[in-house]
Amino acid sequence: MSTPHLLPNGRVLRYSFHERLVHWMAGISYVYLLLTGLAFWSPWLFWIAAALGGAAVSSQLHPWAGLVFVLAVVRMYQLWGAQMKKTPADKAWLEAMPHYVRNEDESMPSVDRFNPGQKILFWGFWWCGLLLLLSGIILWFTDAIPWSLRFLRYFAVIVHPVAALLTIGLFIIHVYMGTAAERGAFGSVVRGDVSRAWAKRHHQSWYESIVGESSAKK
Amino acid sequence: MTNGWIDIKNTDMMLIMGGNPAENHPCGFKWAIEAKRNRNAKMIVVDPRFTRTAATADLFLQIRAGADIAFLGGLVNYAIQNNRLAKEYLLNYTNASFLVKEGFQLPENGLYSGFDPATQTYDKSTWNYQEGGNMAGKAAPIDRPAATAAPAPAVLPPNVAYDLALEHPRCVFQLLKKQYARYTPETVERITGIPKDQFLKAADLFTSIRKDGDTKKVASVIYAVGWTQHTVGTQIIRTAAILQLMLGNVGRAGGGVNALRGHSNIQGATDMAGVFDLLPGYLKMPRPEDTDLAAYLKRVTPTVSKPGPWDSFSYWSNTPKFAVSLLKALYGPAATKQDDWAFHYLPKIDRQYSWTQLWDRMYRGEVKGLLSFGMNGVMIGPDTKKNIAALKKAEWLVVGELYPDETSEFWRAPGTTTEQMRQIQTTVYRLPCAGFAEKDGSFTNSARWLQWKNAALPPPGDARLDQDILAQIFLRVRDLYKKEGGKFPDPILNAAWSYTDPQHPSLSEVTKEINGKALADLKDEKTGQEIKTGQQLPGFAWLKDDGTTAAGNWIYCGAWTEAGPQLARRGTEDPSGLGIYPNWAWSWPANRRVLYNRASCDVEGKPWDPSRKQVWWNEAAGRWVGNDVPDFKADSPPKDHMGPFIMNPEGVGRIFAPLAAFAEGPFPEHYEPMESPVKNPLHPNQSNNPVVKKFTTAEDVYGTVEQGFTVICTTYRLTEHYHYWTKHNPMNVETVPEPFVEISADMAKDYGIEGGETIKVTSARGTYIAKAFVTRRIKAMLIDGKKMHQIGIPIHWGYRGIAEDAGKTANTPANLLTPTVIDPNAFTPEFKGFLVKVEKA
Amino acid sequence: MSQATLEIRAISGHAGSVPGAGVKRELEVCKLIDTTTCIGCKACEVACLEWNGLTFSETTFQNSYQTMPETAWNYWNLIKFNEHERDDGSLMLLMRKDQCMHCEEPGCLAACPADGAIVQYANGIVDFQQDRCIGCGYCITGCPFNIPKFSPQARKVFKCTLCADRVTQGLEPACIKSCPTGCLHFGTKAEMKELADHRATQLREHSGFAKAGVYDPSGVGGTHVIYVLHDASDPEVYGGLPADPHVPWTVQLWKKPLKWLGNLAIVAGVAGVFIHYLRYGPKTVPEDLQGGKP
Amino acid sequence: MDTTRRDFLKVAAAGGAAATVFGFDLAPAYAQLRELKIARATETRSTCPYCSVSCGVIIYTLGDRAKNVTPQVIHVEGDPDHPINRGTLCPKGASLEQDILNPRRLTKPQVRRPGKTEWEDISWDNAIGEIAQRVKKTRDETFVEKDASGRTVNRCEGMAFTGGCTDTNEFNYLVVKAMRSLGVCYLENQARV
Repeated sequence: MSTPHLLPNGRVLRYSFHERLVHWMAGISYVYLLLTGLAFWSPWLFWIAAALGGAAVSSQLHPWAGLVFVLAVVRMYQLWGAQMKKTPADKAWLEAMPHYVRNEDESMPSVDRFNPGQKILFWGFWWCGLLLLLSGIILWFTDAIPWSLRFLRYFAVIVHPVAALLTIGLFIIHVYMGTAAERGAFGSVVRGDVSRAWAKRHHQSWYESIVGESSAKK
Repeated sequence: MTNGWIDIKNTDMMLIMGGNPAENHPCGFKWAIEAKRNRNAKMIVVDPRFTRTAATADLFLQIRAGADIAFLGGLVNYAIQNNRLAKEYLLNYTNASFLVKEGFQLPENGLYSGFDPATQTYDKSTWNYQEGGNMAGKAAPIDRPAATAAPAPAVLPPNVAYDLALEHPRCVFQLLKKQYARYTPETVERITGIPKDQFLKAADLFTSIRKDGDTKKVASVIYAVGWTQHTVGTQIIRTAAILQLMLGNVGRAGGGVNALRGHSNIQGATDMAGVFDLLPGYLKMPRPEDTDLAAYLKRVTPTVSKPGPWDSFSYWSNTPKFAVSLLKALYGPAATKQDDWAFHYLPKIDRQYSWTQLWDRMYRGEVKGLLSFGMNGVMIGPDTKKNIAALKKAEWLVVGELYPDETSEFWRAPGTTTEQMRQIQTTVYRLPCAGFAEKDGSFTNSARWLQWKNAALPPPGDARLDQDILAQIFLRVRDLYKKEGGKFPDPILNAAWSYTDPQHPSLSEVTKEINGKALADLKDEKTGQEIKTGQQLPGFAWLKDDGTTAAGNWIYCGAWTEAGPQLARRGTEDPSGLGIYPNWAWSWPANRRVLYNRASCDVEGKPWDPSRKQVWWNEAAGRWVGNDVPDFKADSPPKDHMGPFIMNPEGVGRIFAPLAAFAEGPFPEHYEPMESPVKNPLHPNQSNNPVVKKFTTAEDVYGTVEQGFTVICTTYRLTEHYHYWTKHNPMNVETVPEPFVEISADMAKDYGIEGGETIKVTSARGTYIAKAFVTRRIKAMLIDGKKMHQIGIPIHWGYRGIAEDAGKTANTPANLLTPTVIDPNAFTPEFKGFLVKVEKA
Repeated sequence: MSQATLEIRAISGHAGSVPGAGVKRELEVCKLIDTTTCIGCKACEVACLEWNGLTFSETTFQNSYQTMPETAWNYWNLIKFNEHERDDGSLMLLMRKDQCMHCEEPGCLAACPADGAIVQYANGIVDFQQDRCIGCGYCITGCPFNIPKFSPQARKVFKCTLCADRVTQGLEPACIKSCPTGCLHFGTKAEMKELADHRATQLREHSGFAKAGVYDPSGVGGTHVIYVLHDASDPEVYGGLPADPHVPWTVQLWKKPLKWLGNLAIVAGVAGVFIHYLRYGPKTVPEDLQGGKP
Repeated sequence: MDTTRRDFLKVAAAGGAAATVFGFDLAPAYAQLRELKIARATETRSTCPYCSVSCGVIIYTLGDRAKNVTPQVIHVEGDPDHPINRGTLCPKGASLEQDILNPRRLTKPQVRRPGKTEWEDISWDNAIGEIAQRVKKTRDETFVEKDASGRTVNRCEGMAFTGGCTDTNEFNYLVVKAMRSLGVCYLENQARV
């Protein structure tokens, strides 16, 4: 990596500016998609659409926001796809999940830049994103689908909310982890850096590789 | 129509042939559906194509275009052979028992007696009844002409010989039987292409109304221009009339021979003599030999001809009253007794001036100017190319229209170069007219109802009312004659035109003039009823031949009386439930809704079917009474045996049409269309109508099978379009956007044509290009044992219209294909059943 | 103030109560289409076009009398033509007027997310309210009859209103009025059913159509447009009239169980993380692991 | 404020989302009252100009016939009182509105002069004057008073009149009067074909 991970201020660069930008591109578009999607999901939430400028505006912008989101996810894939690959170590980590839930992080095996939870999140969004894209396009251009291919619409109309629901589940956990649960994580996608302790605590292998890399440079 | 639109609901059986009412008269067709729905009536549809009418039929037969007489003749034969006849009706209300003159010959070789091949005309003197009395069981006296007498003009004998046993070999019934015995189911199959078993099914079904002596049921025959537009058109209708008379269906609710006229007011146009051979009210045009009114009246007023014991009203004997009243209406004060009621003002004609002849003589340079109001002659054809060529030779053309039409733009018809345009010397005036919504006035529908309509809005832009344009042109011409003089100006100067505003004649004033008024105080001696000078006449019974009445059209007398505009009445009551609606508008004659309704009763004057009571004899009152106005002499008791067909001098229906009634013969005979793929199987040596009128200019060419024109073609209208009018209306254009040619799936296979592919149809006269409509609704046929294809072309597209202007059509009017050849009786061109070849374009 | 809202039985995408549910007595209206007396004249098509003032679109000849392949956003009423050969080889020209069926259980309304964009009146008319339509097109998916059509210009969906404007004023729909043969009939649902049954019986007994019957599909709770068919056992031959129409199962799954499951899941998810926080609090990073301040 | 529901709808439409922001639906207009477009239009009873069934039609025009209104057709539908059509119409009758109000209608007199390739406008007065002169000229040139055998025929075979299918009875009668007085023999009509 060309970016030096050990910053002069002694902190560790976890996400580059580019990565952060992509993250928030996805994040903001996803929130918009979520809100407008929820508005269309349930009459009890339809007021959200009104609050966001009216339901007609929402329904018209929702697919465009979806495109932005998909673009971001694709970029994320390019950035992180390789690092999100399943590794043998993931198994142990996943087995140790109960500790993680109970905040007994010291009992967790060491992980690389992304822990299997993050990988699940990533691949969840990736695959759900793909489904949302496909079904979304069908729903977007629903009037262009000929009657003989109406099964596509029937498929889309169920796949889109199911996939969205899955992402919502992931999203809830992600937001919770990123903000309330894991102190320091939010900063990492805002300013980009984390403390060395944080890095070592949560992504020990990654931290060690950075440190190793940096000493090798020296 | 002898009956009316609503009356169709009273029928038990319909034969729809030569017409496609579901498509061309949808709102009238509802009454056919009502009959099916409410009476379980059966519907037989016979047509060259499986039309949208056929879609609702109980039985559909595909017939070769132009083979109708063979089919109907086959039905006549079937009815006789199977004794499916209305015997009492046949005997008493038709001329079945009348004896025909010695020397009359049936056309077994294709020709009736008296044919002169040199002039292509008949000497019709043998086409007459035998003079004499009751001939039952006797040999008829030989009818020898007095050796010395000069050949007097043939007239009907006043005392007709007859045989009520219908057994005399020269009685009409026996001749009829003999004539149509040749029309066996096998022959019908050879000519029409309808398989024998299907024909027998239809024949059995149609005549089933007279099964086992039933006299209650009624059948209706419904037709349109699919019958008239043939060289034997009139005779096709005659065959249907004969069939209906034999079955006793004429004059009865749910019966009749019903012509569905194609346009809103062509019934009115015919009534009002918008045609060369008539004067208003079906008075005949005078001829040069009518040197004065008396001579004219003698010629055109029929004399009674009937069996001695019978009575005949012969209403046309009042012709002098109608004629003098008409002349008083046309020429007002100038029509005086001294001046023979201005009879000499009328042109005298001794040749034919019909539609096709008009264009033919314009083509020959004889007709130099044409005034055309709402009549798109180029498109109507036949032979659009010839009509365009004719207009190029005219000096001037005046077109009154609503839309840019092909006739007014003939000089820039497709294919005309700028150079050619410069050589066309015709001056064309195109005047914007008013549409129906912008004019008041009356239309007469197919059921003879006169209905007043109101103007809803003014014409757009500078458009003017048609009557104003006509009045202004006529008055300007009159001014010119006043100022400059000219040839025989008297009729122009003296034509009665004293409308309140002569430049803008009020149509209600004109209607009143047509109805007629008293010019002197009149009194009916019998009833004591009086009509003062200037009052509207209540009916034609008041017309006089002494100049004390004026009426522009005697059959319309009663339409606008002192009681007001009867033709604008809106009474919606129908007490009889037969759909008579006596208080809605006004029907000629005398507000009768079903013609010849005396025939709806038996000889005693009791309705054949008590559940459908139209009129009946009321012994106590000594009159005919009923739900409809009796079409009869109201006080003639049944015992007098007055015939119900009061317009015929015989008083009865004519199964045999004597003398000059028809050009081809007293009974219809099947003749092939002018362009036919086969020789007439009945008599190959006399294939076509022997007295047909063909034309001889360079444009008038007729195709043959040998030249490669092997496909039978027919033209028609679609329900979505109206002639050459709705192609300007986006709604109708949307529903059917483009021209097409309907061809059978069999043919498409034989020719390798796909649906939607552009094809070229060529006749001896022209080429039509459109997309192919490949359908299973037309099938290949076996005609005289040979496989043949039949195609259909809707007529609606020309070279001005929404699709045309957008470049979406080939700009080929369908009538580029049709031949100039006409029926010798009605002068209608043969738009149906001509020959073409079909190729991929 | 109009009582229009009280005449509403169902509202799309609507939270809470429906103003007119069970309030007003209203006759249920119904169109009866007797395909056996249809002559395919298209008077209904044109009357619809004219009354509703719809714009014109360019059509092309497609080897049929049919005006266009299917209804359009500006063409709500279309006769479908079919040349059908019967088992005995005889030909039938089947013509069926296609338009909104005004289902008792409308799939469009079920699928629609926009509050009030589709309403069902107490008289059975299912009406689109374009001012509330958001142009999402879910109704297109919800409809088993291929009726709602999207207008790219208006970005709204349109279909037959059963001439709600006329019917609320006591008039019959424009198509019904125009029909020349009376193949279209209008009245209460009960009477139209009776008339339809009567006609079907007549067809079976007098016209040789042994399988004649009435089409009032129960899969969508019955419709406010019913057909008399020559052969009720095979409605598909009438230009694809579905034999057993249902609101698509995915729409039903989505709108019913999935909705509640999903809502539950979301609420559970949010509650779950909240409880987690209450129980375990945030993850902290012990300073000593760091090996000194950054 | 006395706001009618219609007024409210207008306001709501103009204000767009403002009225429904935060889900406060101020006046739930779930059933938009669709206005009957012919509610106060003028009705004129007429007869369809197409086929011979003669369906009664009602022409609805804009305005109430007040002096300051130029009527324009807004709708045409069948006359339910008419015994034959009972309110029904065919596709041609149902499209009559577009026949009356049609941008393709001819609205001014035109003439195409000999050898010309385009139409020219002409005033009514000139058009009628020219036509009258041509009628007279042709008549005077071709009129036959006596035939070859010396019998009075008083006919003009040099010009023709063809009448259309939608000409009224009264117009047809005036045509007969005018044309037969001119001696016209070629008097024909759509009725023939």
